[in-house]
Amino acid sequence: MTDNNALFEYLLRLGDNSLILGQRLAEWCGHAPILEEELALTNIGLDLVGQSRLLLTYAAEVEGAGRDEDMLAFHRDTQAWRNLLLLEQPNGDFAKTIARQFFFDNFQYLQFEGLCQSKDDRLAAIAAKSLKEITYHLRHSTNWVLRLGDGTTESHEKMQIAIDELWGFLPEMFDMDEIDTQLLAEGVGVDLAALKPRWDEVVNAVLLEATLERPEDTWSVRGSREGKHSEHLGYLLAEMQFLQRAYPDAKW
Amino acid sequence: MTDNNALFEYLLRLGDNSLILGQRLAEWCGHAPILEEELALTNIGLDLVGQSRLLLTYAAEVEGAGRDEDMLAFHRDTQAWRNLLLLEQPNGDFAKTIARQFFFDNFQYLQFEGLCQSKDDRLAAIAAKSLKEITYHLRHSTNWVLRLGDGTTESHEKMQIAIDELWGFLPEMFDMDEIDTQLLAEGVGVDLAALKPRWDEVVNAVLLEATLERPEDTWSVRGSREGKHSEHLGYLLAEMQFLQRAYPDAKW
Amino acid sequence: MDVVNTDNEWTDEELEIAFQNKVDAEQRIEPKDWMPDRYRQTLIRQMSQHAHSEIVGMLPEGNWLTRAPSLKRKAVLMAKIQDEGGHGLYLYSATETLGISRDEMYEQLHSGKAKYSSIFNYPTLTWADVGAIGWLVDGAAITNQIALCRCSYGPYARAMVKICKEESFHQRQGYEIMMTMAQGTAEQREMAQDALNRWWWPSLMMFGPNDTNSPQSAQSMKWKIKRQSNDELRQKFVDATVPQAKFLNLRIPDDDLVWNEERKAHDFGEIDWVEFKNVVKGNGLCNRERLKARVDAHDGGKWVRDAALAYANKQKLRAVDAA
Amino acid sequence: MDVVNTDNEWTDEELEIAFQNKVDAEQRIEPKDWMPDRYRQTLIRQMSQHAHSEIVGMLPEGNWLTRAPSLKRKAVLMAKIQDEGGHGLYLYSATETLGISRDEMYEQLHSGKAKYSSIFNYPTLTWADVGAIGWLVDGAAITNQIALCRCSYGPYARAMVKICKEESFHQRQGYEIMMTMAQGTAEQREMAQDALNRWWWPSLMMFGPNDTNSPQSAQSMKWKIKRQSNDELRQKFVDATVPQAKFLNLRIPDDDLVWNEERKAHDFGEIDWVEFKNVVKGNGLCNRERLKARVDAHDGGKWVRDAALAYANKQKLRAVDAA
Repeated sequence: MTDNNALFEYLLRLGDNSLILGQRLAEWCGHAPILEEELALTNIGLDLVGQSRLLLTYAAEVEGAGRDEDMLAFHRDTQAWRNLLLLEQPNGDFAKTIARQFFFDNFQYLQFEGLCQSKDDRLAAIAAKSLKEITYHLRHSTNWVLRLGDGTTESHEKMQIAIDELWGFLPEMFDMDEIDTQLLAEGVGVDLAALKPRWDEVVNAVLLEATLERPEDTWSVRGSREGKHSEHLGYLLAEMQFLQRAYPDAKW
Repeated sequence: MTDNNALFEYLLRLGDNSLILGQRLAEWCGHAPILEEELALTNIGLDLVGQSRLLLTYAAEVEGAGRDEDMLAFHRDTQAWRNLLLLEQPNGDFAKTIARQFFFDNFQYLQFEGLCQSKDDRLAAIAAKSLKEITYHLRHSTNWVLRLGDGTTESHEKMQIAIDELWGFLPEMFDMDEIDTQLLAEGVGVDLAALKPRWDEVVNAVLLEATLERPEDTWSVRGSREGKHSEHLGYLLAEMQFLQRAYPDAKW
Repeated sequence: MDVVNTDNEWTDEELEIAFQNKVDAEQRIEPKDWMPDRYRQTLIRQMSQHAHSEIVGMLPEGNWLTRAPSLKRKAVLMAKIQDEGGHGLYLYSATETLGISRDEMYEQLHSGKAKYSSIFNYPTLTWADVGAIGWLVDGAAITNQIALCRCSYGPYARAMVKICKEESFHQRQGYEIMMTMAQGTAEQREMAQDALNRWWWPSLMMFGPNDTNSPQSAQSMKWKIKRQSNDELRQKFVDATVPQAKFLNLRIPDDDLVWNEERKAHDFGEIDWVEFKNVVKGNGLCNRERLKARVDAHDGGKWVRDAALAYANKQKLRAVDAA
Repeated sequence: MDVVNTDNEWTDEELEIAFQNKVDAEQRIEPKDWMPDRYRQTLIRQMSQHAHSEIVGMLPEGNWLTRAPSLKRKAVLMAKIQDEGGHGLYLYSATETLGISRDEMYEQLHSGKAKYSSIFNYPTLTWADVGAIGWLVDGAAITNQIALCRCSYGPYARAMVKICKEESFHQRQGYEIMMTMAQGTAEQREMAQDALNRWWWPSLMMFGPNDTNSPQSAQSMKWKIKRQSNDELRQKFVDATVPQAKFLNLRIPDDDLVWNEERKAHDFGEIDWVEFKNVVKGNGLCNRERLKARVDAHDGGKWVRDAALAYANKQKLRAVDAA
């Protein structure tokens, strides 16, 4: 694999994470439990879609095959996607959406903090811009974990269930494969495995304050970096890509 | 409009009804409340998809534009569909699925009974073949309306809610537009408006026995024959058509 | 005035005269000012309906958010829908200055007592509908709202100023979607024309009944809640929109539409008020769904709001304990 | 026998000897016959697992039912899934002859006590997976089931005869999907190869542990529940499938796969049993989803079953009253 291929793949992972989670948040439109939260979720979704545009545009340029952000977003089938399994999981109830967001925000914050130091200037600039957004996302999801965890009995239960249901999707975030290792060696990428202790520290502290239990590590699933996804992604893509697929010659 | 156009349009309406309802029933796969019911719903769905194949194949031949059943099923966007609004409504709970089925089975039975007398031999043959299937569908949905309506308090409530929620979609079934009138005059089609009293009679009798209330006619929606659908159809099509849209050059 | 009020308290009649004088002098009425009860109720009805319309109006466009045809369009639409939510929030707050709570307003919406703009009872069937809503529906809304910027009630007028700016941005975006499609493939052009066909008349209906059939309008005009009549505003909208349609090379679905050189305005066909009433009454394709979406979001979100409240109360107690 | 049983009752030991003699004589054991408790429990475990596998196995294929790429494929897949449900029903009934109710079996499935074939914990990612499941998974199942047609327990053996016929029909359909795709566009060909890559090894795992690691097998063989060893059946499957893959011009993902002229059979690579155990243990992509789908369907359907029961009871009472 040439450097360009590795960098393309690396950018795809970052961009796909942002896009798929942004798409999931878009599904909340008009259905959030509070109007203020409607605005917050849309705002976060908008940030994520914005990140994905920067990352996928860059990825397409690196690839140099004439594709652009929309070709990458709307003309790849399930197995060509590189987003974390966590992010394609259905919204579920508000607790599950918050749990997914909280786990990812914490991860993405550390990841992008590291990427700010990337030797790849453009990636570093994207990371720096995004980090400001993520700082807000993280505050938002943390606040909700606290409110729901330490709110009512009902909200506590729902939050605990959400955390349990998503727990096994989390180890995948910290996996390092060849591409990660290569880009880390080149000073472009981040040591994901090394983020785990800091991630644990913050998550443990918040769960404790929220009176929630950290689940045991009884199961874990992985595969997204090889395009092995859960069955949910196919439906998400069928919906997201419909217009571009149905009218391939059109410009919008 | 030439005769061929009218007949094409007429066959499309019939075929689309069967296909869209069949597709909705397919969504139940693996999720039915009883294994026996899993088989029954799949069986009915299979009959409906089978009907749609006969009708859309015939429609495509009548049109003579080189399309076939799959071109019609997988390459038409929302507004080109002619299925009744009732049939594209989401499955909801089992009561709603049964209510939708019960209302349509009764209608389709009378409609296809009439079509058995069509001067169009091929349509008459399709109707005769389908009528046997519909007879079973009708018995099945009628039994469930009785069981749920006259079962427990909970099932009674759910069934009544389902009926109320769908009631305004029903008047559209009996509308006669120019094409219906023309094909009726030619002895090919059926007088839908004339089916209403018999439909009412059967439905009223079943609702009464099921201890369910016939709702007041307080609202009604229409538009499917002009391609004006509810927003649900777009999502159904995005899912159903994905593969054909994504890989237009492929044969499957 | 020749009535001597020894308690230094004004009678209602006196207050109302002073109120009307203030309105006539183009002075703004503010929340703490005295106002006639019917003025208050009229404003509550109109402003809460306006707020509800912003919120319900997120649904038809939201219907295409997950299916937007490019990432840029997705981002722009998301931002637009967010703006609408913001407008709703802003309008609810402005309405609360009249002494009604947001919860009461929600309850009125969910029970069907309060209305929202009936145009949102139509479905969005293609992506072009998102363009048409921006162009026509937001366009009609702006025409109304520009007039409302001079409304006698201060908080409403100020809300309108703020909202108008964003809305005109939305309208340009909608028009740009229409332009792209009108200049696109044959299928896109067809979608654009079809969207115009379906949204044109409902947009004209947004201005309300003809002046001759609008009995409440006179009072609203006198109170300067309304500054221009329904028909005046409608005419303004038609005159502004016809050349835009022409530029898109799309046909407005009205055989009677013609430029009247004498009036320096467009004549246009009769609105089908039977259809209008039919949809208001509940026979639009989406009446039940729009309301259900709102009710489900609200009822389904109760446990979340309860949790937030419980947590806030616990935090307060902890702060007290710590002090 | 030299034990005189004055009560004309046999001891357990005698019964077991008679039972084994019957089995050895290739006579079928029927529900009313005496059988050792462990024989009964082994059958219950195996047959209910088989039934559960039919039902859970509807889910990965059902995942593509609404997205089948042609109406014909949709109809064929629907019929196939219906067959599987029928097999499940048939197998549950056969298992009930051993004295366990369907509800008990469901409970065991839902609590995790009873297993289903671990292959269904893999996701179906493309339409080719539907073909691969038919070709490989059904193919492996048939290989197993043909042997089971001669199982010593009558109801199971008869169920297998019936099921085998339909399964081989399914297998041909699956193979035909693979053939269409292998001869299709570059993308389709890639999907077909990728599906083979993902389903090949899990299919081989369906035959269970290697004979050297299969302690229970000996007893099952003695009871003639099992008629051939895991490795024998696996070999049979490999030998049958390799030429089919060759015909499709697809590559089986095993570098060690080679024809052994001496054995007149294919040598093939080591199965990754760590991966197998990992998935069984709960780390397959779909373990939680498959079980949740079943539990949700069952729990969510309780009110329906309650209603059916209540109605049936009312009908009975009415019949009595009328009499």
